[in-house]
Amino acid sequence: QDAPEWLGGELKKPLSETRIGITVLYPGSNAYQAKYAETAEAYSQELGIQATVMDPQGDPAVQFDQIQDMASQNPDALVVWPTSQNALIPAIRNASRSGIPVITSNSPIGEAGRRYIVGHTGPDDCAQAEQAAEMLGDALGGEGNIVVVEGTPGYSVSILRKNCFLDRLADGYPDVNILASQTAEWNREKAQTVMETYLTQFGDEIDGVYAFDDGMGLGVISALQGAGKEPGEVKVVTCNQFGEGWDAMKAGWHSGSNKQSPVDDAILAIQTAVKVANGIEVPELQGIETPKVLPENVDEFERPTW
Amino acid sequence: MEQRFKRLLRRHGLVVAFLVFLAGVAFNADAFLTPGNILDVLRQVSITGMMAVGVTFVVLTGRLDLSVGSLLTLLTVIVVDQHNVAGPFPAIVMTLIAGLCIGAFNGLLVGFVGLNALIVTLAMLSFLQGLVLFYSGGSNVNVENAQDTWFAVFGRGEFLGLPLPVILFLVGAVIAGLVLQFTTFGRRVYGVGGNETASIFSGIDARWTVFWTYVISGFTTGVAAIIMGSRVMGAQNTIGQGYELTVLAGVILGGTSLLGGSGSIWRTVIGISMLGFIQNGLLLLGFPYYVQWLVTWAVIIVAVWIDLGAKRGRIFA
Amino acid sequence: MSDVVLKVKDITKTFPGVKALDRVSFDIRPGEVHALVGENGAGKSTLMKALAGLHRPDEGQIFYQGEAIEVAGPLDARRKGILLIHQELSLSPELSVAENIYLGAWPTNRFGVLKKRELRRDATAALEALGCGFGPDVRVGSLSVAKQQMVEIARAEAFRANVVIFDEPTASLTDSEKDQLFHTIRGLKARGVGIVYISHKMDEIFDITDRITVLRDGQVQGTVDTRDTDLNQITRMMIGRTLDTYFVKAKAEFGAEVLRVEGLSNRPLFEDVSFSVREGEVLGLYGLVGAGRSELVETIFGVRRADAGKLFWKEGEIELPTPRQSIDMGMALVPESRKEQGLVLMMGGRENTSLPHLRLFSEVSVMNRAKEMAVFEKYRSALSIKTTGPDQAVSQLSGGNQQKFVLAKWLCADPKLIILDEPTRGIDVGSKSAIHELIAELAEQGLAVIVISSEMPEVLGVSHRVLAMSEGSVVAEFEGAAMTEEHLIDAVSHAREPVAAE
Amino acid sequence: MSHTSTVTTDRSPALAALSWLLRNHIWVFLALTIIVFSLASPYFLTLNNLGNILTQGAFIGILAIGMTMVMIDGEIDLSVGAVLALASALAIGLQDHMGVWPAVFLGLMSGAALGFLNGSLVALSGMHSFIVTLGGLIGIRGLVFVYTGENALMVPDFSYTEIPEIYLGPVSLTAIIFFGLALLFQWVLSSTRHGRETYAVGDNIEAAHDAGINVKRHKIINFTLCGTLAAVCGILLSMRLGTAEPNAGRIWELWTIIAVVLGGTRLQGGFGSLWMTIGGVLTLAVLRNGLRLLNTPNYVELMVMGSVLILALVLDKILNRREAT
Ligand SMILES: Nc1ncnc2c1ncn2[C@@H]1O[C@H](COP(=O)(O)OP(=O)(O)OP(=O)(O)O)[C@@H](O)[C@H]1O
Ligand SMILES: Nc1ncnc2c1ncn2[C@@H]1O[C@H](COP(=O)(O)OP(=O)(O)OP(=O)(O)O)[C@@H](O)[C@H]1O
Ligand SMILES: [Mg+2]
Ligand SMILES: [Mg+2]
Repeated sequence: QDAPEWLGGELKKPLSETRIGITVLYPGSNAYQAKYAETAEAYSQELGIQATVMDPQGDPAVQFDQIQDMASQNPDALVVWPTSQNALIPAIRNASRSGIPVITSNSPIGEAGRRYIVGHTGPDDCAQAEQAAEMLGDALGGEGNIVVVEGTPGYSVSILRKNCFLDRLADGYPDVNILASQTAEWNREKAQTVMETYLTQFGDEIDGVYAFDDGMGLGVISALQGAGKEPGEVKVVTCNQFGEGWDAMKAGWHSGSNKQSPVDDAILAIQTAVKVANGIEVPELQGIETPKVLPENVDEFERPTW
Repeated sequence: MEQRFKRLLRRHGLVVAFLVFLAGVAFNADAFLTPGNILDVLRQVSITGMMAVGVTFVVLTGRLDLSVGSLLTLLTVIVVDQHNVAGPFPAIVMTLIAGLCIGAFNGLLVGFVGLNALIVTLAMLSFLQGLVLFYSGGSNVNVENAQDTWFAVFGRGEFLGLPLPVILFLVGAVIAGLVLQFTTFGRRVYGVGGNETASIFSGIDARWTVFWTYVISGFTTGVAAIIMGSRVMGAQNTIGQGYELTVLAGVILGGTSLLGGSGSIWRTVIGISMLGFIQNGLLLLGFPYYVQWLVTWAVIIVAVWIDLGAKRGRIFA
Repeated sequence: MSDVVLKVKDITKTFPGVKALDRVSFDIRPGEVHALVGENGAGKSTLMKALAGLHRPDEGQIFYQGEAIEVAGPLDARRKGILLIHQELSLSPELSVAENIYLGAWPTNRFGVLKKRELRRDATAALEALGCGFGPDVRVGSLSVAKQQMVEIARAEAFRANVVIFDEPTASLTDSEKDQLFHTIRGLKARGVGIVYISHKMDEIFDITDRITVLRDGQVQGTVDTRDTDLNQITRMMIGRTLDTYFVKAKAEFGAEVLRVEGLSNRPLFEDVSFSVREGEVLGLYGLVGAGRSELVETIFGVRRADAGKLFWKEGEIELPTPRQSIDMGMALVPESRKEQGLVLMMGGRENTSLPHLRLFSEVSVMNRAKEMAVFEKYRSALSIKTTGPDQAVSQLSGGNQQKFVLAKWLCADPKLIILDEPTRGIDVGSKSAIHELIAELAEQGLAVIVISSEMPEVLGVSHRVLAMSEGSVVAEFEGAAMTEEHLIDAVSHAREPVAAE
Repeated sequence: MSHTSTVTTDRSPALAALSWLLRNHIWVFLALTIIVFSLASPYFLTLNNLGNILTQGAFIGILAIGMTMVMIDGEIDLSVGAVLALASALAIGLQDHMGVWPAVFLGLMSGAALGFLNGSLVALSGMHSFIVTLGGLIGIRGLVFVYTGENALMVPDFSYTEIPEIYLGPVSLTAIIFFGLALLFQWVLSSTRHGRETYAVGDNIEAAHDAGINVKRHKIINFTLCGTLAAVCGILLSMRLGTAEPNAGRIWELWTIIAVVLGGTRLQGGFGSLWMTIGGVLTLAVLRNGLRLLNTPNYVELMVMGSVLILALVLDKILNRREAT
């Protein structure tokens, strides 16, 4: 069988005999993860490899079991989108010790585990959060009061999107003041509830909102609409744009997000996994682009299908 | 005077505790007891409240329904998805029918087959979660023409200055309350919950009674899903996760006995509103979410204990 | 040994709203059987619970073997040698006989590990001393009621009790089991144990006791030697008047047949039962406990499903009904257990009364409260029920008043046939004769009545015709002059013999 | 409160065997699932995989031990998932300050303390344990977040994660601890005063009380045991993961209840044993592992778990009915 072009090397065995295990964060929880899982499955089929895509339902312990179960089937490579930065290190260590190459995708694992993986692919959550801080800071002209709507606390994505945002904001925009920060558990309806409460509490004081993802951002926009705000009156900035968020940006409700493609993310992960399965060297870190999407340049991007 | 106060406390200890809480928060947060905020809270609790109205029927017969959270997710996904496919009216009809059917299935297993309600509805929780993922393929669904569909009224509309979801919730609660207080069906529900065997000996078909309470619970969850879909104009596969516990906590907080036979809708309305006001009040006071959890814990224990102690006339068991 | 083993002095106990015991004094001598009698709610159980450490009296003293004692709790009482055998048996069905005998007082080493061998040995000894026919390892839940009671009595041996209190022990025993129990009681008595015996069955009281103390409204009316008194005196002390006729039989004027049963079976509970009952007739159903009478009437009523047989209602054959259909036809079943089958305890009298006839008390499914109230008031005065109001939870009422609400809920819809399953179990003599009068009255109004009873005088006294049941079959039918105790005993015991010989 | 059931008289061996199967049908169920999965997946019956199943099942298993005790008492504990998260957070978070073993000990104590709190609230207030521990489920998770400040805590020294890496053949230390604890508590249930009291209390609480058993103290002890075992589970989990996740153990209480009920312990109390619970735990672990090996999508797994649970209940119903008549 001919090696595909992107492989950059020889196939050690036919693609149809290549077995890869993939465990994705939580396809049930948002569109990005769902699209990622869907793409992973479709792309594996296209390549003709044997891939197992699994869902740990956000529970690191379950993901741990999944890695263990996959490792006991001796796959050629494992792709792990870790639910937790550090909790999976022992599992990955054990898989790696039994000779199975592991790559992580989308979210990185903690420092201590880096030596057990062959490579990492995916977007940089921290960079996205920093971008969000910049976009919001700029939209407010460097000063104003903002509120924050967080994801489910305790997961690495939430932690990165919080801390990197706060750091960047403190560094670059000292006059932006954070009025309050609450979790809405990645839930659009809860985001709406939290935002409604903010509006009651702070009223017109709020100049901007940062939501950890677009799903919650849409809940925030709903609340703004409910409170009779005009588009753009309150600046809403999120990470990781969804289709509806794109629409909202066109309509003027949304002031900044970033494009992150689950399709690119999944394909890159699988290509990398096939490479390591064939013993080909891969770079330690392969990023995917996450350009800022702003009302000015929103037309340059296609409407996301997720 | 003191006697009267004692009696008031005994019968309405819960309400008194609630008022004390409200006053406490209002003292510290000016925005709390404003009409706008109260309406906001009511709007927020209208979803869980609507579900709690149905679940109260189930709990009154001495059963449980833990599947309502997953069912809410499924039905919200259905209503939003079908709205895009078939339009709002068919979507609403389909959602309500789906809610009725799944309620009926629970009712069949618990009422007629006689399985343990906790486990059956736990199993349904898992099963329905799977069904949602199967139905949606894991992706989110959104109402496509969100700007110009009349479907938006359920979540966002107003009538006489009251938000429509609040009206739906209150009307649902009043109807349910009337049904429980004044109809033969209500009497059967209390009878079966109070003493199932004696009710059977009185010619009441406990199986059907239990069956219908689950159907009602499925139906109110359907209405809640319509409010949810309309409020959010979209649905995630996790949107109803954990709602079963909130709903149950509200029902219990209202003082409806898990053993069945005692409790009422208006108490459920109080219980679930209490949860809403607690969450809102703590948000307004700027407490982090985990403090909310700690307070919810404390409130559940204290309120239920006060209620129980007042009924018993003694603090300790 | 002093001549009084246990003595209570001026004990008072108040419950919210009720003075259950009012300066009660009372003593028990070693080797005597001391009866405690009184109306329902007189305070008998409360007094005994105070002795056994289940209630703490508000005032008063307890002297045990001459010393004033405090009974800290039930186990303390048991350890001291005071044992209460409850109205409702106090056993754990899933545990073994041996574990139940020593419930809560198991022999253990210092670390709480059971000394199983010792437990078994002691339990075996206690069982053998009583002559029980079962071993210490049997699961209690698998024993019959009488045998379960033996397990409780075995505690008297095990704890070397000096005082044993029986609270209505014969309520669910057969005659032969009762004889066995009396044998055991005499055995205990012979060993110098002081025994308190609570019962509403006067024949038992006069049969086995030495002295009688009468309680009324929480006060002692007096203590008399059994030899020196008679039924009339005791009744007068209990209820303030004498009861001249014990049993009133309805006039024998029968109308058309109301119910006929042919070949009804519900294996293995009963098999091939046939009988009929007419308007104005009282049909007695006699048998020993476990004969299957309750199951038979429950099957007729539709609470249980039959597996064969035909029912005829007013001469027309009908499908085996559901309880709903039975009620709508005009059948009423007063079940044997009022707390479990008869009443919704947290509801008031009004709601309990209308429960079986919701359709009659409603228009298009909406309850008509006025109608409910009218019926409630009617029966409250007709049956002179003592209750504070229509919504007082029936759980707060005494047993007799509860039973009256069970009757009310069935009478209020004018049934054609009323089945009464043990209507007087656990009911004091006064209320008992009221119920007997009621039965006669109902029959004279033209109802068909079926009465189940394990008390032979009662069944003979109220019925026009008696069916004897044994082991799930009707073994004989008696009418008129043939209705005698000898015949009945003969019928049920002959039927049992071959089984017993097996 | 009396139960009716057939008198146990001597029966033929075949009948006795049948009756044993009826009472222990979870083992038949387990055997069936094992057969199905070993036919369906070549990886299932490997020694390595069986070892994995035992280890994976052990976590729910350890929770299930405590839950069984509490459920025989006629109570329920919904807070075990949150308790285990707190114990694991303390066991890791405190290591910096006081070293590994003292931290682990304090983690254990936190479980005991919370169990004690749950038990005391149930016993003193007379509230249904469902309510008390439902509150705990929410509130104790709050404590976890108060302590961790949302972050997952990582062990300072990864050799901590090697502690449970002791194997007896394919059987890990975690699994050994589970079986050890299960045997220990089965012995407690069958041979100690406390164990027999557990049955007595769940079976007929009035009788137990009248017999002088201190029902309140007894229940507090069982809740404390349940909390402590949840902490054991949390500590083993922290050793397995090397981190303490604030979200660890979410909805595990449901899996635990499912395992215990699958085993056949009666929810109303009075009946059950750890043998049956082990069967339930293993069945659950086999199902989850087998479905993963078969590469079934997540939604199939969820639907199969739901269906199996209902099936098990229906089976239980049919079998028990047959036994009862
Ligand atoms: N735990 C309690 N709380 C409140 N009232 C009680 C309680 N126990 C008994 N009573 C009341 O005390 C009175 C005496 O009750 P007790 O049970 O001693 O009667 P009894 O003589 O045993 O009657 P019976 O023959 O029906 O068994 C009754 O009025 C009863 O309602
Ligand atoms: N030998 C026995 N062992 C165990 N349980 C028994 C036994 N005999 C009867 N029972 C149970 O006791 C209850 C009463 O028995 P049943 O209803 O058959 O008797 P009955 O003829 O109606 O007598 P009664 O109404 O006087 O109790 C039933 O629930 C039955 O299952
Ligand atoms: Mg009594
Ligand atoms: Mg009977």
